[in-house]
Amino acid sequence: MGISDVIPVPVCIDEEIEKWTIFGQPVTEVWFTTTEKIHQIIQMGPIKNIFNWGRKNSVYFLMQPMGCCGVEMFVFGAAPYDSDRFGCIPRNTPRQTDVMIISGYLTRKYLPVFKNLWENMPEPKWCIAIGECAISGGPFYDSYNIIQNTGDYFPIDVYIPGCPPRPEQFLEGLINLQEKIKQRKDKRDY
Amino acid sequence: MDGIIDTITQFAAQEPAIFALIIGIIGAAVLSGVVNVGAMLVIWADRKVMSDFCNRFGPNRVGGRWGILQLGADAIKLFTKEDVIPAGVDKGVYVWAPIIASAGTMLVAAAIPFGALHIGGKNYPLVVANMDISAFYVEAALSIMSIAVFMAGYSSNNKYSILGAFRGIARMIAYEVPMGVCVISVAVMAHSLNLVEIVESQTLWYAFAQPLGFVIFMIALVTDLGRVPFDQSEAEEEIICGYSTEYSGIRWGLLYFQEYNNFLLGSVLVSLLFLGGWHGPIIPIPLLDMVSPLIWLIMKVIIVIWFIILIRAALFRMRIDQVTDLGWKWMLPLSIVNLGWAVIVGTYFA
Amino acid sequence: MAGEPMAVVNYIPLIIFLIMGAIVPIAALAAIKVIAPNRPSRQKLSIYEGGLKPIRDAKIQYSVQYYLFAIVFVIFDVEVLFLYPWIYVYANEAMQRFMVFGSMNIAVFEMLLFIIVLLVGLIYAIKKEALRWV
Amino acid sequence: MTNASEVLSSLQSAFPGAVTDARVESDDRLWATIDSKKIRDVCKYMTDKLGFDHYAGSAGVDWIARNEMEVVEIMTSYGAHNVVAMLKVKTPRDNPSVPSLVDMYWNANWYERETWEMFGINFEGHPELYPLLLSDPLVGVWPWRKDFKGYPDLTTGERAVQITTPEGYTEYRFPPTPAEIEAGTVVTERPKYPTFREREEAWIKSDSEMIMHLGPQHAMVPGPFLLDVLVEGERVKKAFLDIGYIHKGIEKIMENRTWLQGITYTDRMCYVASLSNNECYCGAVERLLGLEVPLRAQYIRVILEELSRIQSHLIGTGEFLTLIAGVGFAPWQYMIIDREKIISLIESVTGARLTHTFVRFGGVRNDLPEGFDEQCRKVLPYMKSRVEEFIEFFAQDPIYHARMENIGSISPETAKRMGCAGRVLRATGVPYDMRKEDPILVYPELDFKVVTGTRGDSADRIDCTLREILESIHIIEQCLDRIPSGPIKTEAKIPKKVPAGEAYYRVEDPRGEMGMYVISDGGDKPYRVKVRGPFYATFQTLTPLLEGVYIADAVAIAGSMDGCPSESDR
Repeated sequence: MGISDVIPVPVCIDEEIEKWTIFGQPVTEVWFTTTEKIHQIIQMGPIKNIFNWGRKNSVYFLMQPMGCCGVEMFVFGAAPYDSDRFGCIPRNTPRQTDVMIISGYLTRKYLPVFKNLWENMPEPKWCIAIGECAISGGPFYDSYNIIQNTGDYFPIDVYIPGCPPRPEQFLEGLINLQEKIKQRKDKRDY
Repeated sequence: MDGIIDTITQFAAQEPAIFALIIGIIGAAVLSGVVNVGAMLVIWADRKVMSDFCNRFGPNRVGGRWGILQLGADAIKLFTKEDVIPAGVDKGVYVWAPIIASAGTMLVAAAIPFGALHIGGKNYPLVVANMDISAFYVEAALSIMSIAVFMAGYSSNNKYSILGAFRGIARMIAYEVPMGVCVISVAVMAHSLNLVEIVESQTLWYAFAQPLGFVIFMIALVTDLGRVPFDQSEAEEEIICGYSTEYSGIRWGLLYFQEYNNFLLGSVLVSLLFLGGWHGPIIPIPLLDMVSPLIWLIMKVIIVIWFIILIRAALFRMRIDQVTDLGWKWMLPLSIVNLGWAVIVGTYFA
Repeated sequence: MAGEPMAVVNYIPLIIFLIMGAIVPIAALAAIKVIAPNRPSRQKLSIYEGGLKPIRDAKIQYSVQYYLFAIVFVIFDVEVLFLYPWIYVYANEAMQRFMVFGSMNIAVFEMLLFIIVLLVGLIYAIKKEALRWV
Repeated sequence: MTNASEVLSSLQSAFPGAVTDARVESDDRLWATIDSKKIRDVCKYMTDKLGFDHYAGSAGVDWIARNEMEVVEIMTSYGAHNVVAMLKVKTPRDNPSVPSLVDMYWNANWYERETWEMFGINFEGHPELYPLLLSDPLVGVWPWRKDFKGYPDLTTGERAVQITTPEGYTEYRFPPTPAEIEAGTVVTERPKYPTFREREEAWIKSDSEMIMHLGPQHAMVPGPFLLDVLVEGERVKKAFLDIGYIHKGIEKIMENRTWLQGITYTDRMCYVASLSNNECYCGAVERLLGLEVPLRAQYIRVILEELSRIQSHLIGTGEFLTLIAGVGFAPWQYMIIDREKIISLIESVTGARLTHTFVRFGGVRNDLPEGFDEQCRKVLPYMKSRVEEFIEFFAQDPIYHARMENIGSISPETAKRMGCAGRVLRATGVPYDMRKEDPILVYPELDFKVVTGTRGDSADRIDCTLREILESIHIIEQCLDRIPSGPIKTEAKIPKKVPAGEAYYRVEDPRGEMGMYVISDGGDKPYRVKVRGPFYATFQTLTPLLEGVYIADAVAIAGSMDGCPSESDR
């Protein structure tokens, strides 16, 4: 039931607690139904908006340049087109990021690495595909080494066309993602 | 006003135990609020002032004047982030690290006088546990964070974190000793280790009385906090995020938050020890005379924070062996020279 | 100046602060157990190292050099420890009667000796490359 | 100063039977076919006697019509003379094999490994013939051969099958393409070789050593590549480099595009310096077509290339600063702001920020807008003052000196032996600059000096970069004064089909010496385009440099080389 995740007690105490029963049902049962109930309350509305306002305004993207759009991603995070204004700063480890930006060519050798990074990210996570190469292989549609349909491997939320798109379009994509998080249209019911 | 003070002092004299308990509980509640909000303001200042140095706007689209609500957004996001504990991690130590970090900083907050109230010509220090060795205690408690850093790094079974943990320990122990010697040389001049008495005895600020000690203490403090010239333990480029690579969500938030807690308390400590605490040229500022010492202290703390953030925007990061060399081969002998200077000046002038 | 030794009662606030310091993170971690979504998967719990499978695990045997650092640190931290009580002793009026070399206080002289001996130790450690990070 | 005909005559006298159908294209281009048994002696003779000490690369060509394969070795020299000798070695097509030159030229290693994995030409005597750019399942299909059945492959994406390993990492298997199955050429016997991971693990000797991935996802260089460091404590004992994470197969794709479409692909090779890539490709094709570029177009090309050199140096140095100083470092942001000024200048002419496709065969696409001249004269002095400020800032910073001086320093001899060019070589003191060695466009008429360093360490590389920006500003000012009016494209009509022939054209790319070897068989598509990437050579010299340094220094050295993995992977 995860007591040892919160209070640093050895894991055996965790199993011990799971054997107890409260009001006749086992503790894990009670615990999961209550969290389920709380999740439904959260889904209803006002609390959900607050959560999404928080998630919307502090989106951290993974520092991962993969092509021409990667170099534009530097500029998007740096001085003139400042993504920090929207609370969006680059982080280096996927554990602390919210959005994964596919910023360039996705090749056969890089696909497993990319999938590992995507899986390592904690749950409320989104994906932006920037540039033609990320959306559909772009000018390399017939290359033997490029993955054309990134959409089948990663649930991409925002597509930013352009080769490479201007940093202003990066910001527009970011605002679209924020709108999407705000209206809870990302179909992953966070 | 005087009646209340007399009753309090009289009550404290009769039952010291209950008085200490009440002060402890009220202090814990107030201080955990004040210190945490202060640390959040320091995080916001770090991002905002940093982007000011870099000629760009900081977070300002989030809401509130100058992007104040950015921290609310960060906090909410971190709270609603999934809690991932990777496999192969030493779970007890992994979970214990943020708890020790925050407990350590709260212990420091207990003994630091956060300013004073000027009532009827006398300054009453705002401190919860007014120990007479509080300088020594605070300097020791500040280094609990290095234990938390090592626990976080070593337990998360990740090559980057292990390197970050070793580097964090090497960095902190290299500057523990010079920091201690600087505190002693301040205490030698003030003839006492109690922070309140140190502040009271600072007619001439110790930053001017012993400039070398002030410089060494600032460098040691910046190292203790892990700010840029000395942030090897989380050097983005070499070892990704150092000791907090495997931490995610609110667990990483706590570690990151305690680092800024230490930053705030460290800068308060510097302004108490070296910049004359709550003494200012015009003690009873005409309008708000009761709170004027507090305002002087807050101004000094803001200046120290601004300076440490400037360091982050302006200096390169040193290599870990240069940090340890600087610590052992330069800081330690110089701080002992400063101790000699404090002893000589202390006997003839103080 | 030195004041009477502090009553033990003054340590109660410290314990309360310690408990408060421990409660805040535990409350935060308990809160996310309820609020945050939870979809563990084997891939998510795998160790992150640049995206690839790490070569052998990270529990390596660290080198002896770190041990040298720890020992030197302990020596000099104990030296600092001896300095703390010395502060109250050296400035005491009672010490004025023991004057050595004209105006120097006997306590100051003894501490000078103590520090010089340790400085020699430090220089020895530096020269023998004990303090060179591996 | 020897020229091509002297070299040819001395070669023919020394090796009577070996040199066949030799051709002296111009004063500094020599084409010759060498008998495969004699190639090693010819190369040794040229290096010792004739001063060809720079092995600039080798290219594989598949002549399917003549049922033979060809390896073209490009031999040049560091300043002794500027003759480029293209020595061709022919082998039959069924099991092609060519003697390897790795023991004579250290930097031949990567070129030969790449030619092997792409064409299947076996190099006898090559110690470690392992794949470089391709992932393991692709080795053995020899993708760059003309009869490679799996191309054009529009189904790479659909065929991936995901496999989750027990530890929770995902891998992908790509079953063969339908074209390969019904053509019956599914490759069954694959060459056996230890994978990259096994080769590394063999190096771990004791328990206190570990191999750390400064992995594909790392904020070191703008593009993924795998730098594994064998680390004990904090010291790097050995470094392993694995590239190919963004290998797009541009050279194969360009064989499937018309000549004009090929220009867009040269932009995406090294996306930070796309104008000099365009220039290199269009220059080679102009040599094939025998076109003469009008003077005004030459001046426009030089101006824009120098502007793109400035912005490439700025982002190279700026990004390097984040490696040794943290992301919030102020000078890094100032460099990006200054770069934006330069990029808006280029954009006012070409319309794009990074991928310009502005150069055309025989001229440029459009003329300079009216206000360009005044805008340039306003921005350039500002840039000059800013760059001088940066140089002074780096010179006076003690931490910078402690972190950068004699870190990753290379002596001129090892630099020449390792075959690197560009700023890395110039930082060691060797004045080897394509604009002086192989002058193209209007560079002979402009006066500028080659910026060289003294110690060849990381501090010198960054110092050379910044001083080169000042040189480029000086060049642009001269061009702005001298630019004549007149046509910007040749009147001659550019034919769709380029006459048969081959050309090798060299350009000073911001990262080093870039060469394009273009072969045309008279069709409307290039028969073969070989790109001799500048950073490909410098990347190879990275691993020996990192032995015995701290991890922080390994990052600083890799950053100070200002790399572009997209151009080394192509």
